[in-house]
Amino acid sequence: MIDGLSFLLIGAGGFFYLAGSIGLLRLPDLYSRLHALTKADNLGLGLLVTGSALQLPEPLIVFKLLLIWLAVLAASAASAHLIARHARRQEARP
Amino acid sequence: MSELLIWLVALPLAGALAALLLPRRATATAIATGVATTLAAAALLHGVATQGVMHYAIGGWTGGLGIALRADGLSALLVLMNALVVLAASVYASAYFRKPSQRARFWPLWLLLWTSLNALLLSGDLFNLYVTLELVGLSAVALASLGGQTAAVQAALRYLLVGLLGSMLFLAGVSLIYAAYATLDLATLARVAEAGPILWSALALMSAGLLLKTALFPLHFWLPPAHASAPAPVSAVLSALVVKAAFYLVLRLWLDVFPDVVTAQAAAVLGVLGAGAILWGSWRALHAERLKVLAAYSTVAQLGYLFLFFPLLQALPSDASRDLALGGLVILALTHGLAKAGLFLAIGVVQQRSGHDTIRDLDGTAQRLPATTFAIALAGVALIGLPPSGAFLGKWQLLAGSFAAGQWLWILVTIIGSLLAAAYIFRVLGHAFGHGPYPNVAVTLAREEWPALLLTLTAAVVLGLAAAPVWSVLETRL
Amino acid sequence: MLTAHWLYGLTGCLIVALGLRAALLQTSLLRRVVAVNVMGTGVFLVLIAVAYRGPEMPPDPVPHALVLTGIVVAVSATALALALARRLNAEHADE
Amino acid sequence: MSATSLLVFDGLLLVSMVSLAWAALASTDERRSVILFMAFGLVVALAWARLLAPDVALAEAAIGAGLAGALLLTAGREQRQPTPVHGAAGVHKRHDAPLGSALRWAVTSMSAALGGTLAWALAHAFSRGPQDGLAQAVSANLPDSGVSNPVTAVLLNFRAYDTLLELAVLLAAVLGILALGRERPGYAASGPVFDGLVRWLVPVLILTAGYLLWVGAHAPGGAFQAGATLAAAGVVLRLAGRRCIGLPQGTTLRILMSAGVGMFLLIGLALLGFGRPFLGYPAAWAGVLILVIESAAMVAIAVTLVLAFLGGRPQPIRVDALGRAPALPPVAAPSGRTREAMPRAESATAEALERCNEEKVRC
Repeated sequence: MIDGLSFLLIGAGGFFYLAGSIGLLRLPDLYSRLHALTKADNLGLGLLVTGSALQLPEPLIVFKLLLIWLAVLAASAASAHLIARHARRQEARP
Repeated sequence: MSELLIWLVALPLAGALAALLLPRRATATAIATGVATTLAAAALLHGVATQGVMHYAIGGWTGGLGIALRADGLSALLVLMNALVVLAASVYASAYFRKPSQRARFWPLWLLLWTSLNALLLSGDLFNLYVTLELVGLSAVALASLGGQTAAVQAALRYLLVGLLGSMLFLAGVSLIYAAYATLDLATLARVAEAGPILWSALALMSAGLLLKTALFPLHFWLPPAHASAPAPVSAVLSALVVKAAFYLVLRLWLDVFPDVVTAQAAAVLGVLGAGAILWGSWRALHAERLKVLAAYSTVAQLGYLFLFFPLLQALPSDASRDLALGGLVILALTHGLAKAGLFLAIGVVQQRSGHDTIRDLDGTAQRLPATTFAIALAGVALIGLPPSGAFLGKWQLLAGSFAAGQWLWILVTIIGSLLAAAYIFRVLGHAFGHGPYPNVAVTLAREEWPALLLTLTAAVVLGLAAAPVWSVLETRL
Repeated sequence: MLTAHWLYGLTGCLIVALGLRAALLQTSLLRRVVAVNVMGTGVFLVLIAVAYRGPEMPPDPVPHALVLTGIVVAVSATALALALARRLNAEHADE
Repeated sequence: MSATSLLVFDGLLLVSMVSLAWAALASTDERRSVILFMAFGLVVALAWARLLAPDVALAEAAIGAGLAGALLLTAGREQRQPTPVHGAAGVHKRHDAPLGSALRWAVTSMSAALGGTLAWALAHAFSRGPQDGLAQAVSANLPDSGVSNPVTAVLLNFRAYDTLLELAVLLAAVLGILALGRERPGYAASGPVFDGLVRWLVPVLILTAGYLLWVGAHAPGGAFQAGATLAAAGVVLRLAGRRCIGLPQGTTLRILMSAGVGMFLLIGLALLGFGRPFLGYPAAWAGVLILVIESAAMVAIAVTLVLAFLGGRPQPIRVDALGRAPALPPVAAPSGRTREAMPRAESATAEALERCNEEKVRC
């Protein structure tokens, strides 16, 4: 039961990563690429973390995984913001 | 007694920290450190001469787990030469760098370089040698760029990249050795080493890296700009000691650690490259426009002589004739170290006093700076290899060894090289003794002129006349 | 599973060759520094592969320590190289 | 994990490693090449973890990919500033003309020969069967080393002399950098989002550094990883546009820079004075002595790496004339809260950071 659930979650996470990567490669401009990347990766990582958390014996390691997810969320949000802002400014002065 | 080994590293390192933390007293600290380290170096040579090879296991860890320091006759002689050269150059540097800010930047790096040279000469561990090589490289680069002119910074940058490449190749060889023998200790390796693909490749990689660092022709391209554009005391140490440190390591690996791995063909390659270095370096020195460039190319040539000994040592049976040849090699290296350091210091005096070092415009130098011109002449005696210099004995052994081994090519190269050296030295002296409108004086600037004079005097006279102990000290081998 | 150290070790050799080639051929300083760093990583890969003893045995810690030292040395050299380059740049800008 | 899936993982890792290395080296755009190099570093860190070398993985991620990448990126950014035609690219070759194809071939085949030689010899070494290495000697002497992480034992006890010289290498590099000129101009102040992240990240980084230092005695971590993390905090602050990042001036700075080498030397020579070998710690004291050395080394490494990132002598910030600072801004609160949890070495840095935050407000 638990194995099946975590299999599903990890599989879904993998799917989001794949979608994000395809989006990064295929989408036309920087903003939609950023969108694809951060959205898909954050969700994908969340699913992966939840899926692997179900397999772990110790709550401490689960906590560590959660921390990793939070750190990645914060970092990717901030860096996406920086990249987008930089791109906007570049556009402003052609 | 064996604690001397660690003191020879710890003293200059402590001096470097003290000079860094007390910038106002940096010069005094450095000179005091210099005297103490020189005394330790002399004690080391005395100890090795009387008691044989010295060992020191750092941290008390033995059996390859820790790092061992070792000193035999060869390393003790080179440590002492380092000490004499650095001490003399320090006295000169205390007058050369005039601004307090320059001194504050110079002394810590200078003592770090000395630390690294001693650490390299005394190390008995392959990976530790890699670290010391990097320390030598980085502190030498930082010192070479101290002048701050574009040419110096550019040359230092190239020097750094070449050095890095060299140490990476060396480290690749070290990894191979660890993969096969699971030890880094040189003494253990010397016992277990067997000729085969692993050690051939490892030795080839390590030697390639070291030859790059010691600037053997045709890998010498980085040396002349770096040595010619550094501040004078730094040039002296770079040319006299730093390239020789890498050379020492080649010698150590080929002769003592992996003697059975080395083949006659490999040694012949080194000999041919050495011959190329002698001819090309001397030729370029003859055509140099500036004194410092001349001295730098002369270093390329003089290193060539040292490599001529490799095919001889390989060919000669290991008996007295081989020991004689090895002694000749060492005494040639010592003479060159002292003479070249003295030459660069003397050039520094000329450069600072006349504002340039263009050979064509040196007329009158002998009148204005007689002691310095005399030092240049003495260095010339040593570089050409005239008696009674140490180089004469060294070249004599080179010729004798070539006769004994039947390798005639080296004799021809040595003769041509010496003639070219005579030509480039007399070209300089010819200009320097030309008349200019200056009054006659003797020593004009004590602190600046004496170091060069003493170094070259040692090289050209003392070492040649008192060379016998060198051979007896060299008998203590790892 | 003793194939892992073969795989990683030989890849290390390949990376050494790639880095060396680029270090000799590159004309831009920055990429030359990158190339030397890549070459160094190749050497480190060889060392770590040598240390690996399969999934059951603990690896040999000595090469790990050597690589740690090597990484720090490499970053020091990189920093010095970039500072020298910056000085050159500044001088060109002043002209 | 089964053997096959591990092999698939190995294959993916190796292919991405080689292709990233190739892409980083072949790219004609400097910035792209640096970014690819950083990605390469991260994949390499994975490889270290895969080969059971977590200490190295941490160091690679923090130093190899992180700080080296930051250094290279900043350098690349400067070289993009309007410089004359014979600018940075002219350092080695006066013109960027493609090299002769003959030379290209010669260099390529030489590198291939060298790599081939290395591989050939390595294959010979591997086929001799697994060597015992020094692993046994290390584990036999581990109880006397004062720590239980074998890598830390090698770095700070058995081969401590290497580490001492390595710290000297760092010192030489930073002295060379300081001699070359002043720090590079700071960055423009960043927007609220990045600033928000920084406020949150810097205390976490400092805390992480303390943790890594402490944990290094028995688990992956240690002075180098901790120092690099601490330096990362300084670099992040700098990137966020703050002029003041907790670095002291003058003598204090020089003391911090030389703290690692100094502490090592002091302890080594003191032991010599007590009749022990140089750096031969008595077993009972080894743990404490190693922690003391590591704390000093961490500070020195962090300061050195930050100075390397600044690229020159830090310039004084002229705000002291204003007298006492106003009340602590909310920025400093997190680092204040974490301070109890931190080992001694960090509290000084955290204090410096707080002072800085105060100054930031006044700036």
